Amino acid sequence: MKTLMMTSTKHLFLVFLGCGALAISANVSAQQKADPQFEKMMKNSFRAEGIAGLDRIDQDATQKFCSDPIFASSKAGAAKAIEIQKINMATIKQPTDGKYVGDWKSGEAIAQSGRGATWTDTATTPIGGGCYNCHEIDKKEISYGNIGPSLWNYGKNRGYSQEVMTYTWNRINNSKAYNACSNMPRFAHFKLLNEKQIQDLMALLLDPQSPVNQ
Amino acid sequence: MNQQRRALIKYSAVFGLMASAGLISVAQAEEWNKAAFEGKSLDDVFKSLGASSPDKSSAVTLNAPDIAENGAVVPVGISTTLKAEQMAILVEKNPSTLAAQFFLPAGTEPFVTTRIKMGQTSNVYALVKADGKWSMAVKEIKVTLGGCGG
Amino acid sequence: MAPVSALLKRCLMSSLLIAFGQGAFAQTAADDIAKYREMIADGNPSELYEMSGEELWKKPAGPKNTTLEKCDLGLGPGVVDGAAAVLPKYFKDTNRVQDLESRLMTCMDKLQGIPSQGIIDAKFGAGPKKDMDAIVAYIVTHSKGKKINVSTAHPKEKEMYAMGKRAFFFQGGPFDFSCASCHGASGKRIRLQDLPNITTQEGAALGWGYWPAYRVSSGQFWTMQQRLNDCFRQQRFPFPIYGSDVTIALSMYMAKNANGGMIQTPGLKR
Amino acid sequence: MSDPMRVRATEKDGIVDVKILMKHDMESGQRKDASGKVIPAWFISALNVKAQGKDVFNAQFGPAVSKDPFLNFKYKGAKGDKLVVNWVDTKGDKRTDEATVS
Repeated sequence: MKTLMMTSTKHLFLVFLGCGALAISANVSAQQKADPQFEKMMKNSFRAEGIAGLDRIDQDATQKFCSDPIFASSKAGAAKAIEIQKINMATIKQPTDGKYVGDWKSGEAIAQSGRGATWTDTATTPIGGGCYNCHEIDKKEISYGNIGPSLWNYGKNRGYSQEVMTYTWNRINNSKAYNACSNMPRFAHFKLLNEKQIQDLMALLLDPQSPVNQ
Repeated sequence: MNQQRRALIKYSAVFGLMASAGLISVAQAEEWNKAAFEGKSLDDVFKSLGASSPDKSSAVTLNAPDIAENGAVVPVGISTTLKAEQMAILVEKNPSTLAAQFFLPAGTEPFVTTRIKMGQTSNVYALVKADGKWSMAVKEIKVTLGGCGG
Repeated sequence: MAPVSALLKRCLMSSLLIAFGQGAFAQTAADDIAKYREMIADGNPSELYEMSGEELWKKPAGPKNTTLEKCDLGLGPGVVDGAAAVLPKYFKDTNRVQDLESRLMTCMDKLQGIPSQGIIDAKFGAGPKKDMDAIVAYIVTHSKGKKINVSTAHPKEKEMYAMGKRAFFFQGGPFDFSCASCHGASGKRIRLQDLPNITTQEGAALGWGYWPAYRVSSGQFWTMQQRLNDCFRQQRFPFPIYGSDVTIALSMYMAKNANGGMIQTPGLKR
Repeated sequence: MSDPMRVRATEKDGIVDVKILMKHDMESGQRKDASGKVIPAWFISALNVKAQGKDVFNAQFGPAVSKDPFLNFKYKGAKGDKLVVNWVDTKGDKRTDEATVS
């Protein structure tokens, strides 16, 4: 397992697809049906406040699929997951200036901030990546969450190849391209982070000078 | 009377009020150390307390956590085997260094616990005055970021 | 979760744990945090709210100038002891399942003539919600040490539980978050804060049993309605209306899952 | 008028353990409101505790004492001692509460 981890992300990705393909064959359960009573409850229970409009509870295909964990974890769900991942993969744009790695210092600040996009924020409140909420990144920050894997020595362990660059870029832009129900927000898809900010986060993980890779 | 009035005028309005309300005796109000609370560094506060350079002493115990889950509430306690008449809590990196000071009349145990705010990770000092001499204990308390940060 | 992602997760997690000893490092911090929590546990400012809540409960108020002492919180008119341990609950007079706050609004309306809308619209910690906070602190203090014992025997209670479960997994907003994103697995943290797994009895009891609570980060006493409100804010959802069905349904889901656990309210939280 | 304090005092082996919770925002003067304006400092600055009419404890606070302040101290005393706790804040607001040692 350790070796698998250390080799390359491409291998991981292949294992991934392999498992997915196996799962397509059987199809037993189906996605939960729309429940008018539940929908009525949701509609009547919320109101718009500031930048948080009611459209935020209109689900897209990915959210609908992942709101039904029983189906999502079934064999039939696995086939649907591949479909969802394809939809999300198609949204990813590679950097317009061809640059994958920006400034790790700004990246660290973005990773630290969990702010933005709530009804107490404004449209101009900078949105943070909130990365430390879920990931260990620079070991110097002891207050980190564990919903996601540790990213300490991210580049040092994986190397700095274009393959790793592209995979990481994609994963930050839209994590659901690889794991339909990843807990990680789709930072580019919902315009939470812009291209420059993602380049800076990339630097935190993949600049050999970044404290993460020491 | 006249003398007392003059003395009152010197105090801030607040302490004049306190004294005139009879809540806190004039003698105590006189002790309130505005300069100490406005001190921006350890040296400022040491000077204002008349504690030029307190010695570190194992007789003074600073009871506080190594990590505070939130800087808004950091529990800090001081206890000592010395016959303490006065105690103070100082936070090196706070905007105002002195957080609180306590006066312990004879018969009061040399022990106090309170809760303070810390803007960031900092050294915290527990100062104890006994037999006219100041001693201290120091400890770093880490203040962590928490929650979702939003 | 799809088997693919489960595999990936397992690979990543276990290899990282082995390779970098992340677990041990986090453990030290967790122990220190535990010491911090122990130190602040003595002297919970919720007591200050509870004191004024008791006064408000017994003081005539509203257009009808009546006290709340005849309020039926589920165990009969005027019974406060243990009432919070059986809520949410179906009430015949209103023909709906109610949590503590929505039930108190009913009592204030019926007994005192105070219309609920003013309470619903008030800001948290201000005006009539400030009084509500204090009254809630008083009520929940009188369930401390009681076993959580919520019923789903009535069809409306059962239905509320099912809707709460569905709402718990409902993803939305620009972050794709549901309640389950943070509270659907065991052993997880955000920063250094442990996240109770609400889908298990143990986790649900840790969540439901310790709220309402005084939050040291905001220096405020928060009712469960406010706790849920801020969860939805952090989820980047729109604003859940005070006492709305989604809040009661989620409470029902948590409380029922927590059955058998201990009420420890009012809690003291970061 | 300010809210009452919570004063708990219990005697054991001749030592009275006193715990006091005060309701006060303890504004530090460092915080800003939603519009970016600094909220002026406003905090309890002094506290006095008397037992049977005699001083047993005096505290002076700066703005760094936490919201809803908590104090714990001990003095040599007895069950039935009457405690009087006074505080005053930087606006001159004050509060007095009493408790009996149990």
